[in-house]
Amino acid sequence: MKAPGLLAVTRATLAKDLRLEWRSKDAINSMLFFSLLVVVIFSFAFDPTAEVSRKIAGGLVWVAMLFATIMALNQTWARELRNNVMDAYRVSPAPPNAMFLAKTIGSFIFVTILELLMTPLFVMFYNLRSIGPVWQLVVIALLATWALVVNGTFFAVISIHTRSREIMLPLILFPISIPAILAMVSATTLVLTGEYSPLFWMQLLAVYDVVFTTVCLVLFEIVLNAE
Amino acid sequence: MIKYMWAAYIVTWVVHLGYLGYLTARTGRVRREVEELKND
Amino acid sequence: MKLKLILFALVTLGLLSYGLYMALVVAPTEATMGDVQRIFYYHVPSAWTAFLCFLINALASIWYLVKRTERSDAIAVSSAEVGVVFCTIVLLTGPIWARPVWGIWWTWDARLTSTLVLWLIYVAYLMLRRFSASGRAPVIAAALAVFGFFDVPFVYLSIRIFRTQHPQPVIAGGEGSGLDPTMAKAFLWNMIAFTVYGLLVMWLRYRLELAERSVEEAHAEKSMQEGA
Amino acid sequence: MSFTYTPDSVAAVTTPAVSLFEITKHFGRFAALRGVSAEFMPGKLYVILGENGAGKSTLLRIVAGLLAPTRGELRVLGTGKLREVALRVGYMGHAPLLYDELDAMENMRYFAGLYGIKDDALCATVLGRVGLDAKLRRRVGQYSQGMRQRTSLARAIVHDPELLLLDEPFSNVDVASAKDMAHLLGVMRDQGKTIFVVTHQAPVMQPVADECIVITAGRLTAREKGIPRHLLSPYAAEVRR
Repeated sequence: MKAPGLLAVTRATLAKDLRLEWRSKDAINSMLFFSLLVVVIFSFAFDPTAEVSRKIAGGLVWVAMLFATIMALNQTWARELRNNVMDAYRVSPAPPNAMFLAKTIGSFIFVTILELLMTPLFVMFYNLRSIGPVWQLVVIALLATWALVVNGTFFAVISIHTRSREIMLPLILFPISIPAILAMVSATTLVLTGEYSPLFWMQLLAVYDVVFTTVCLVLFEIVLNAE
Repeated sequence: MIKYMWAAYIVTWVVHLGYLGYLTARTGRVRREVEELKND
Repeated sequence: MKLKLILFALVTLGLLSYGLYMALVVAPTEATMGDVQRIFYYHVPSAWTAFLCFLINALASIWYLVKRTERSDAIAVSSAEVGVVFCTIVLLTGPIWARPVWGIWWTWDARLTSTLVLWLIYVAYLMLRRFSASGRAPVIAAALAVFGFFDVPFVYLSIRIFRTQHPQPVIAGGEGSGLDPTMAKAFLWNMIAFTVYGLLVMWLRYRLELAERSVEEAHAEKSMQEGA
Repeated sequence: MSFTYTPDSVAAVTTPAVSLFEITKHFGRFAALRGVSAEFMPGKLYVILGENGAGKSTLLRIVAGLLAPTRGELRVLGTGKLREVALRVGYMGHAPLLYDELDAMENMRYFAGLYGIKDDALCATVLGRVGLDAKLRRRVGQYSQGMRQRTSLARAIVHDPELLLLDEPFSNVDVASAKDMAHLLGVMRDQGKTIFVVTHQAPVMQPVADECIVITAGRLTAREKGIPRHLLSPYAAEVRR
């Protein structure tokens, strides 16, 4: 018998998380309903024309996703807190980073599903038609979603044992994520309006993803066992 | 125009003195607790 | 220790007074901005000291994660708190200068915004410390500090580029334009004075932190002796 | 005269399974443990007794590697690096450490995977050992407390650990289940495992206990062979009848 590998545990933990979510549907339901509310309320608040909505949609979409991500993260980690299940993981020889990767990939999947479901709604409510190429939007979405969930997962672990943890998560996540948010919003707006090339922002997001994924993987074990 | 200058200088020192006051209060509290610990 | 502290404080007081004298009396009035420009003698050294504090915090945090010494964590707390104080001053004096010169309180200028973001990160850092159990706080706060450290280049770069796509107020006379030698001297003295003052406050805060921790320790020991 | 050859088996018997040296743990202004030093030989079943808040669970969590001591050193299975021996240690917490939304077999499969075990038959066997039916498809959240604790025990022993740490395994468990579990622990001890049980229900453990350790206000205050009569009563009150 020997300690299991990173990939095996990542796969098992991811499968377990997806199964748990499939059974309860807590995370995806709350995210979906929340985003729906944002779409509707903002559309009342701005009453946008096609021209205006191109300019504001980038910000709108990503603010909605940011909050939805926070909800998803709080839900998935609440499950690990119930019955102290995390202790069972921590005493095992399984690599801590496997848990990190599984949680990040899991949240990535949830947020991506949400984006797929919300896109038609945004297009409908805001009369959106992109002037720039749509494939760029897809790349931006993938990079941006990873940027949100990778730091989000890490900070969820940080905030999980603090008092009033559900508030603590956005409090520490938002300031650190400001460059990523700026990048995703600008890139999306640039593609929608077709004014400039979004290439710089896409590169920034890519570098941001690489740097912070590395930092997370280096520090996760320390944070998980910070007692 | 000069009132902006004075405002900036005063604000700076108000914040600094405020922080020093906060530190003093906290130091006082620690001192008292050390005394209490010694007395029991 | 006591004597050293008093000496340190007196030297700092002297430097600050001299800096003030240089800034208000010796330095000539700037041609385009007038007396408002004198805000820079406080604004810029404060910014420098804040960044110095944050740098110390980042280094102390990394040191803590590697060596796990109590003292490096105490340095991290002290530098973060003092850094936030100085950063607050930067954020207050900045708009006070901007209002008469640019005609607006705030603009999403790269430097201003980066400073604001840095302030937000470190306020979050202090809140995180306050809201977590004492056993965990040092580690998770250190981790957050490392994130902040890596975040700074992204913040600066992204805001710089973001800014170029947005309308800008016309900036009359940048800070560095044709700096008079007396002005430079006033700058330098205030730079030194505030750095020394920053170090003094950090030292005071550090001593306070250690004292508080030893009190906590003493309480724990005592709770045990009395024990159930 | 000197020994030139020491067989491994002899060395294994003479090395303590757990040794504690001046273990101290503070939580802020509260000290949960203060200077606990002790050695525990392998192949025995130890029962840890003490009042609520005396530091029993804290001690167990430290040995399991979940908490770092404020001061002091410990060696578990011959090493101070607890992660290296994680594969050989089993831990059952105060809470069940199970996913409520999964059934027993799914839980077992996942947690066995964390120890590198991919063997459904083994998971089913272990569930059988604690008296559960592996074919039961009910989710753990709907189990009775007794069944839940049995599942939790199964989770802790799925990788056949040499050292087993149990924190209140019988809390809110019916007497029959508790007796079954205690018996199983006795069998495991006879197979050479080292077992620590933190409990309030000393009588349940009495038939199988080798030694008992009493922790009072963060200190190790007594260590006895078996469980003497006077230690049975003060903690016996909570046993359900």
